[in-house]
Amino acid sequence: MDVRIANTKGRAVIDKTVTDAESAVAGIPDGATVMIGGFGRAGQPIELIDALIAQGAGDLTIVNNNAGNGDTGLAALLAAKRVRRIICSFPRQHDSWVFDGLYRAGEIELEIVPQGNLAERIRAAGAGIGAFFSPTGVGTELAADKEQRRIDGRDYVLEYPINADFALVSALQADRWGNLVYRMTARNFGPIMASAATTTIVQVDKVVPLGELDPETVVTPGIFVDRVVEVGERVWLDDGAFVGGVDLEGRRIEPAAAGTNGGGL
Amino acid sequence: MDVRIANTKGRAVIDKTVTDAESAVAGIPDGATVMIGGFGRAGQPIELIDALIAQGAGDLTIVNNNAGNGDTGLAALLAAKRVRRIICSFPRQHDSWVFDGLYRAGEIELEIVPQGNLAERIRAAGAGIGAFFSPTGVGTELAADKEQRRIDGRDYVLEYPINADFALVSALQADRWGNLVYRMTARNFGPIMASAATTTIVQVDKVVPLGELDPETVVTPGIFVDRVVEVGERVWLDDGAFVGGVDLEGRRIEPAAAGTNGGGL
Amino acid sequence: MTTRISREELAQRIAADIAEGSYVNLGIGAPTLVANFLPEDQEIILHTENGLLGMGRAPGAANVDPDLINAGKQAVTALPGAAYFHHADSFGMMRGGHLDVCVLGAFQVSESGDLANWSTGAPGAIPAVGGAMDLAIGAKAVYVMTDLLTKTGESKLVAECTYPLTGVGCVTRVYTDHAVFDVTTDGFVVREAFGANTVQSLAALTGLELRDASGAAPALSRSRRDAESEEEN
Amino acid sequence: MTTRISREELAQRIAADIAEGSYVNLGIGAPTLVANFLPEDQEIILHTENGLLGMGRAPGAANVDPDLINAGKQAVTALPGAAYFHHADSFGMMRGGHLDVCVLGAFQVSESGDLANWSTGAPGAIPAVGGAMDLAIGAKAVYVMTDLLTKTGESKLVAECTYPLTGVGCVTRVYTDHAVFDVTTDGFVVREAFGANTVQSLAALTGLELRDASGAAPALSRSRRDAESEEEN
Repeated sequence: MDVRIANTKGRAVIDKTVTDAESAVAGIPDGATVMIGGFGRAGQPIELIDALIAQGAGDLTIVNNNAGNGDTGLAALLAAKRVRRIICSFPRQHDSWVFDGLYRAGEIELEIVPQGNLAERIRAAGAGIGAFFSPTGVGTELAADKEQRRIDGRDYVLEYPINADFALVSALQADRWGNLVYRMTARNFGPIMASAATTTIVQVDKVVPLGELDPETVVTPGIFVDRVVEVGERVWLDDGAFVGGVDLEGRRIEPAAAGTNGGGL
Repeated sequence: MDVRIANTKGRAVIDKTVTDAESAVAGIPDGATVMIGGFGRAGQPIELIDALIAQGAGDLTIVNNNAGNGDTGLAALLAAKRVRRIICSFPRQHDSWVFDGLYRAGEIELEIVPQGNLAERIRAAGAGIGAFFSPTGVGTELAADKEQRRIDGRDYVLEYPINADFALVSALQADRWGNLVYRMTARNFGPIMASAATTTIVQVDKVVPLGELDPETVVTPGIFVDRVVEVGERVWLDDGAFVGGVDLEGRRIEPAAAGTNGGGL
Repeated sequence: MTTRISREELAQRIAADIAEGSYVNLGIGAPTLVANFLPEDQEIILHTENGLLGMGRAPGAANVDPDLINAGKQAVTALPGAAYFHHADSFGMMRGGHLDVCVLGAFQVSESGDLANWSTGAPGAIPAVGGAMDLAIGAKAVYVMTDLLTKTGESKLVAECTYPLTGVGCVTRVYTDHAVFDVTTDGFVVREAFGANTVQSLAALTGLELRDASGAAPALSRSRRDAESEEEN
Repeated sequence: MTTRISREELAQRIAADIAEGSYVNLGIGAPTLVANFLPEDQEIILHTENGLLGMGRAPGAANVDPDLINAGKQAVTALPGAAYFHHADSFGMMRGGHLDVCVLGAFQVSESGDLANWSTGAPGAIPAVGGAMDLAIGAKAVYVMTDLLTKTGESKLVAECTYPLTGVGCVTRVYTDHAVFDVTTDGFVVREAFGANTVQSLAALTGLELRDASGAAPALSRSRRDAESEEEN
């Protein structure tokens, strides 16, 4: 258990919260395999990645669906030359120029995994499955070297779990036991990555008192979480309510630019 | 798609609700494989099972964690001699006398599966996994005839999916799209069984208007659900709030018998 | 009479084939257009593989929510009745055969239903597959939406794919700007020819042996006829 | 001086070895008693494999909730900070090695850590395994709680299990009414002998070669010594 025990009123309580992102990413060594949550920008743990860049660990293997967007977050980690290898499904995007440059220069290794196999391999690691037969990729070059088997008339390839030393995840709220809830499609890889890493580090908008999260709606039970840091509310939320006023990258836009077309929900 | 389209105000809408349990179980044929949710009595879809007994289908293969409790629900289905074979992890309980009698009389076939392998095999069926290597059961008689493999220094046995023609599930609430939420540990096998059956039939305490279930907290998305029937509130609830006054079997107890020790939460 | 319909008309044509009550995934790019033509008076539930069932239309600029996007990483909305889930659950839904229809783009589709849509195999290109391979094998019906011909006039319907495969024998039907083709055990069957197109003209364009939906004798392309004549010599 | 401690004392002894902050699964039957001795001034989180982390004590009779039970199908409560999940997630948690400790009963434990606790193999018995095999291989530390001897005086610690196995090489430590044993690559090591028990007396009771925790030369049981002498002849 990588868990801090705090003394509260003479009682030893589990308290996984840490005071800042720097403390949250402490101890990640050179050469570590690090899962980073997020699908594109949604759910990307920007503050933790920034702290990881500042912390200095290099020669990393990164597991993420993509390979960075723009110049921030994962892209900034790549730009800092800290990543030796990336395992992902979709590196090439309109704003993946950092990765593109490194790849063409031969400065980063790439393992492409179909998105669903990526997700299931991460889940398998968390759930103690030794390997599984997937129908995805059969007959394609991405399965060329893989064991294949026909089961009940359908062809499958054998896929192995992807474990990590660390996972960096972004969620909406946590309690001190590390129970997590997410927001909308920012949930994406968070729950499965949290289960697949030896040490799972989570940034949240807000840490709430134990008992405030409804046990029926906890998405990631605290057993999968080791450290939690509160990084403050996303700019498009105000006290948990959506207030908008940002573009897709989360940058504030002028009300004038947003126009009057309310649209939406 | 086994889905009813209703016309509401000139608009064709998806409406998976049916009026009664009899309609819900219509069309289950002799010889079908039927998953039945529940762990012991918790989450057992009693009203659907009663309707299945009345409907008359026989020669069934049942998938359930247990093999019936007392004389109601699954036990009653067994007592009616409708079940040829049962796949479960734990048939023998203090109140499994119906199964015990049939088994000793050689009137029912039994396949014992370790509980976690049972759950994972059901999930695999729902998730399109052809087979998976599990560490559970290695070296035991329950894995005696199974393919074994050492992966990364650990031994595993190969386990295959369990599909069903029908699943009978109990949940707390549904909307007309079939989205489900459960209550406490009555959730147990519901979500995975719903995903693993060709036709999934659900009983709920209450059908709520579309949009009333929070999309963040839906446990079973409606895509896995074909028919929903409202059976009314469990006797230990009043308008969704726990009021107690029952024993573990859900039978009303006299306040005097319950005593004054409030205990609990 | 024209021989091609527009991309919007094609999207509309595909939308007309999607039954009410269906669960549908629309791939990135042109297939996204299909959403614009789904009937307003019906309920068809859209899945996006990054974790949402019940996806609605794009929001206005003032209501863009960076936490609510589709697989193409565009802002979307969620309908009443929506549900969120994580990636393993989302792709389990797909791989487990729970979606009724998915609509995908293509570089090539072969007579046996092989799909190539993720890589041209060009040297130096950065590979990126995303959910394409999972979608290709996942839905009950896999519809392809594409122009029949490349910009340089080559048929995207082929005897065998030369581009790297996305999935083997997975395509159900191909909607092109010239015609709609079903993939059958006997190869492509012309389900519907648009405008002036005929089974014969389509055979000529594709260089493939094509059948019409009535089951009449196949139309051979000139090249195929020539090849077969040569073989007989 | 007595040679046996009570079941409650044994439960207390086990509870003392569970570190604060641990995630723990207590098996059905005697292991459930351990919960009564977990320190009130610490947080230890109990898992029950039917879908709950953060399980609390039994409710009073007026507050029994049939929807809230443990793996033994007894009424329980949920603590603030609890979480519910379905069976595949619950056993993934276990199989994936996320639990720190589980405590199980046993019919037999072998020198190499094999566990037999689900079936006596008696003819006519109805087999029932439940989560026993998953628990046996799932937790980081697997503690067994048992009497050292059967009612007829046979040792439950054995060279090799004769009852059907639950798991192979899975047991970390055995807590008995006579002593606590660690399972090591050299067989059982006496970690702690209760009351008048000694490594020698325990070797005699079990018929096994036992080491003490200091690493001193193994104590041989009389039968084992005799057997080895005979072999030397």
